[in-house]
Amino acid sequence: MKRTITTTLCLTALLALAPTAFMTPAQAADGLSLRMAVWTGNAKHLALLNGIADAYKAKHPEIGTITFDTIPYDNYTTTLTTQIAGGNAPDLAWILESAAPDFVGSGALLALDDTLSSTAGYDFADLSPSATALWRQDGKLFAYPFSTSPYAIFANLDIIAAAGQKSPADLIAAGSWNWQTVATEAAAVHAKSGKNGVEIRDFDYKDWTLLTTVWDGWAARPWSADGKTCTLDSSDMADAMAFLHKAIFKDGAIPGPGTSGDFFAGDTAFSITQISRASLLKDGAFKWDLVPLPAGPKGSYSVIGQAGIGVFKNGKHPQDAAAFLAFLSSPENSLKLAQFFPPPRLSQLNAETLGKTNPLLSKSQLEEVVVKGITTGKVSPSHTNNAQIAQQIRASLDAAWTPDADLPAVLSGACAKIGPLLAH
Amino acid sequence: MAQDHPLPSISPDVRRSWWTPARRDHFIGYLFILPQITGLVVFVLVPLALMAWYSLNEWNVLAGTFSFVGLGNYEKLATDPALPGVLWASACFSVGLVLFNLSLALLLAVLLNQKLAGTVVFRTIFFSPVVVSLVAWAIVWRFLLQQDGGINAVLRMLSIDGPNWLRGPNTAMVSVIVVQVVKNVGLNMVLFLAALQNVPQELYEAARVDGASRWTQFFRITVPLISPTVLLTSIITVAGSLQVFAQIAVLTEGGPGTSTTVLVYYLYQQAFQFHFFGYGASLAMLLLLIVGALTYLQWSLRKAWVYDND
Amino acid sequence: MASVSIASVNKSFGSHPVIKDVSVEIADGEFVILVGPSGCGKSTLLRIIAGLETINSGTLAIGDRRVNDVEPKDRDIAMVFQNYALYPHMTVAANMAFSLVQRGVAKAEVERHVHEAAAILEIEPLLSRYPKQLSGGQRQRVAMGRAIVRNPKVFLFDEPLSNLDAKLRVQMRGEIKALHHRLATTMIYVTHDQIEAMTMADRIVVLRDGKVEQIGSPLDLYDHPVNLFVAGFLGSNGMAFFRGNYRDGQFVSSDGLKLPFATRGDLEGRDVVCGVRPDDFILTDDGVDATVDVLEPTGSETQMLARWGSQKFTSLFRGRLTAPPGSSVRLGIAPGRAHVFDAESGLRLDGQPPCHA
Amino acid sequence: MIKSRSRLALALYALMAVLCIPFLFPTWWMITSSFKPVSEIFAFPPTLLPRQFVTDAYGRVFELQPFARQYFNSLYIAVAVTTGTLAFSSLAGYAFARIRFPGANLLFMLVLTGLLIPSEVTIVPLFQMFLDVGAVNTHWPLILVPMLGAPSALQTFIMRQFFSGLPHELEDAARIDGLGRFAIYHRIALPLAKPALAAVGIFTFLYSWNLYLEPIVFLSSPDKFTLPQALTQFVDAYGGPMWNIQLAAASLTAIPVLVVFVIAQKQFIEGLAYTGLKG
Repeated sequence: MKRTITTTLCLTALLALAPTAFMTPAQAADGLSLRMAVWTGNAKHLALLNGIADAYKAKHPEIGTITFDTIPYDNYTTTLTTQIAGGNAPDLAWILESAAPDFVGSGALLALDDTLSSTAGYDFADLSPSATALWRQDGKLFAYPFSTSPYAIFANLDIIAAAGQKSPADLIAAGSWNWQTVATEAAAVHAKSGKNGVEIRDFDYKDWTLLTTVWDGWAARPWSADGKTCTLDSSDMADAMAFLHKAIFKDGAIPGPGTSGDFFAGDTAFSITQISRASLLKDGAFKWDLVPLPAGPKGSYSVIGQAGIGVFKNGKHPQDAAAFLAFLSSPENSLKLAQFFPPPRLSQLNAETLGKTNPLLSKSQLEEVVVKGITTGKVSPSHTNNAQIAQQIRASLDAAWTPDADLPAVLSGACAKIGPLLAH
Repeated sequence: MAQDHPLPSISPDVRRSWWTPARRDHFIGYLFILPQITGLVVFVLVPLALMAWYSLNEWNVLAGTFSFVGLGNYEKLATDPALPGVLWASACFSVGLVLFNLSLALLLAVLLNQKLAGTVVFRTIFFSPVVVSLVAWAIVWRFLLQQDGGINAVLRMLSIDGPNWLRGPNTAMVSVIVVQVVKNVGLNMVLFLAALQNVPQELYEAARVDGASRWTQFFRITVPLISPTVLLTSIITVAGSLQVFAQIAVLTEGGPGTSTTVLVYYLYQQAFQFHFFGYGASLAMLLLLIVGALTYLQWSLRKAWVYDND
Repeated sequence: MASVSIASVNKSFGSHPVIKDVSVEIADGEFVILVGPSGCGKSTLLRIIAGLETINSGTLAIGDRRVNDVEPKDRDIAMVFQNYALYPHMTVAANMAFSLVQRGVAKAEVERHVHEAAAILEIEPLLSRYPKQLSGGQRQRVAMGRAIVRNPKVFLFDEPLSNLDAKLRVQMRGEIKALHHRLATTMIYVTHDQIEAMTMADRIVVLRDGKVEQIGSPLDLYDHPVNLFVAGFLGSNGMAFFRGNYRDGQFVSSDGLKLPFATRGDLEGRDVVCGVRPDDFILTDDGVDATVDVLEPTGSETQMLARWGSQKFTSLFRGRLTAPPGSSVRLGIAPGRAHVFDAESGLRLDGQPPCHA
Repeated sequence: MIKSRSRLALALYALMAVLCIPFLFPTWWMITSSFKPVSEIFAFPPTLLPRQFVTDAYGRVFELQPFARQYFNSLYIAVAVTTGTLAFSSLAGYAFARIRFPGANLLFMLVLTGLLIPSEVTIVPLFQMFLDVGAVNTHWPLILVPMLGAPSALQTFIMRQFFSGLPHELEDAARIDGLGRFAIYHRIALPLAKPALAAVGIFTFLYSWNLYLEPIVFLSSPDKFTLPQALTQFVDAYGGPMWNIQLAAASLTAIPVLVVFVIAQKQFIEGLAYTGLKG
């Protein structure tokens, strides 16, 4: 009997003590610790970031540890929000461009202007205004726009040649590098070889924000510049969507929903994506070129993707975090990061500088695509309450992705859904 | 024979104290359940109470504001134009899943219960998806269900032009149900198989003598005798069907449109994606109510259709 | 070895009383059988003695020690269960040794006890087997062996033979009786089988609805059942009962037939039930005509189902009879073998007037 | 008669063989595709066996992430959860089945409540609670919650059902033999509950092994990740999946469990069948 009680008591005690026993504190090292949320699990990325962090720690003995916490990309914003909800906001975090208005507008982030401009050698004015636009509110900068990456077209020259089509370079030289010709070529490729024509990479008929890379050629945006009115039912949008719909379901120029293929595996003629994907091209499996997005009916344009690094006010050490951010984004480190994440600094946005860190790309490719793209590009549309609006649009647009869709009805239906949310 | 074994000496007249054997037994009972109950209180009851409290508040996570709104979230719940569709999708999903799961499980169990050589191999195959990681399973099926995926490739061999399974509202729902059923039907199959093997063989012999057909035997003998198992598995399957999340997240993200947005997924969207924690909490309360009500219903209706040995 | 004293014991499960003010004194070395229909509380009473159930009031003593609040293991009893309750995951030897090992008895001594008990029961070849490898009878022996090993002051048996087939039951009955002789230990035995009770017990306790109906030696109970219940319960072929009343000292059945029961002047006008055991019927010309329904010869005996008026009964005769169904025979009752009970209270009316306590 | 019977058997075999396809093919495809080059993964029609057999995806699984470490994490967490659950749910299940104590029904209702709670419902408050004790980004939430929280309710329920079916007399015999409650539980009930314990152990192990939402919420450093979480991490810098590597990693998580299952499938399935769920 005694043994019964003793054993049970032991088990219970173990249980009660367990929480204290396992709390091997992370801040065991001397000095304070900083935590930055990122979505990359890429070992090279992390090695680079850790290298910069080590250099910073060497100079700043008050910093004990700097950790980079990888949160899966799929649930990135969600998980970040859960951490914040739980009162465990990281000190710094990468923020997706789509979530920018929510984060900037919420007041959760620390204004960075004072720290950055007062850091010696930082050259705050060097940051490109077009790159920082998304991250400003009331004249203050709430996140540092790192990884400002333009969208461009990768072309598989082998496939195009095999289908007897002109190369993009020829088309550009001939002045006919526009969506109409691209669509025609792509359709021809698909018809002749069965390979895919143009892929809008990562657009799985869900993340419609990637369609901006096409829509902008028609000057079509889902909502007005002030974000208050839905413009999905505008005539520009109708034209852009009609183009896409025809290219997908009639011409076969764009792979339809649920068709898989991979440009980098050699299945596709053209791929719209960010230039950093160049790292996936290896071993000369096929001949390729990188060219700017083709012109649309409303002229030429470019689109950039972005992420920002923000400092959370509610983090444990906001000021120290901001100081670290200043170091991380200093001209010197910005250059190091440029091999993966194109910098927002005007002084570094030239083919020469970028060429050093992007050996795969030629000088003219960098000039035409990257430098021009970043300086003139617009970011994808975003909005406060982005997730809910994006979800409503996605659900509405689902009806558009069938061969016999009634596009005008779909688009006006989408506006009926998000109109109230935008006006809110 | 042997001498007496020494016994602990007890005074002949033990007075009846408060600490009776019965009380001591109670105490041991409490000790035994203490870890589990403590866990349930700490990890279930307290969080539930917190969720109930959140549902009475408006909570903006990013801005860090938290304010009491009384029944505001419940008013929103009552007037949410999306909710009827979500509940309908949940109902379709659960009904489809439970019917398909239980009937397939029963079919497989009956097949395996025939005394055929090699059924162990089939049993192993039917059960194997249960042990495959859910995320991997869903990822693979997403591939197979594509327009040019494996399913349609097979159909094309039979000269059938398959639909784009995950893009049509009805086919998406059917696909999600089928994927989920194939993954988990092995569990119910095994439980049914065990129940079938417990049905006394003489009953079938008696029924054959009485001239009952195989169908009559199945519906008049087998089904009633395994009905307690059917009840328990259906309770667990119904409760489980209302909690399905990862599969929907990987396969359809609630689409196309909102056709596969079931309640749990909607809750997840509202709370974690749109940051409406308060509203999400009220949806959680609704979910709890539905699960509880359904379970109670099944349990109280059991007398009507479950054969009871006792 | 010890006496067992049960004094005014009450037990209820919740608000439902199952043992109602039961008192039984069991002498040292006695073999007592608790008998009664199912649900009468006999098993509960046995479990109370074992300490497996607590009591609400009353006193229970084993030897001269009050054991109301003593744990089963400290009561120095051993119990044999209906389904044997052998530990399925232990060998026969381990099962038998378990309680001794539990008490910390030295290993060598444990082995000696186990072998002694195994020898008594002739189960030595089974010692290394597992219970599921044994037949019902073998399990029964092991269960007894497990009890013997403890060398307890009191043996408790809870319907130990009811899972065995008829032949084995008869054999085991004899062995248990022999065991009692050999060990001379107090044994308390529960059964619903009146033959077991009759053949084995020194004394029988008849229980009904949680109350003691009668305590006595088997023949005492057979010959002098205190009421209709005990009369009907004991005896292998069931007592034949006839309803009626006494008119002019003569028993008249409810059909108006004068039946051949002894004259009882003291019961004039009373509604009574008269009972006769089947083998107390006699064929006599002085008897009353009975209609034969069925004749069942077993060779050495003949059982006859017959009717007096509308009241059916069974009778039993040595030897052989011939009487076609529908014919009539004259039947009488062996002198002094009839039992008379009060129709209302069911109590025995034994010559002396019933006491109205 | 014999002919029609063998024809029936043949029909049954054919039916089962067809039914097998959806159960077998996905796993087959996952494993074979992990040995295909990316271009062949997307090939149409799909190939049943790799035309070109490549294994470099498997090497890269370990290069890109501390995959061995993550494997170990998943394994030891699952073992810890399983061990703990076996101990606590069998204790509680035994008490609910066998010990009559006041309030047992009410407390058992609490267990049933746990049975019905989807984990999404309580994840935010749980996150806050673990944060308060400093256990975020440790494995403790992933061990303690499944072991003692809502997921363990089913296990307690199964154990209770099983113990309810054990003959009472065994315990009576054990009490007379001098065992206390704990000894009866430990030395009589537990050894007899092996099938139920096996079922509960399998359930629990698989549950922990497949846990997805919780690790995502609670863990943030790659060397603490568990396998399902790590699976979604084989993506390039923009979240595009690296299919062949993802499939290789998925195969690595599935194959050992499948192998163990195939070897021990008899115990596996019979253990499940033995549970109190029989009704």
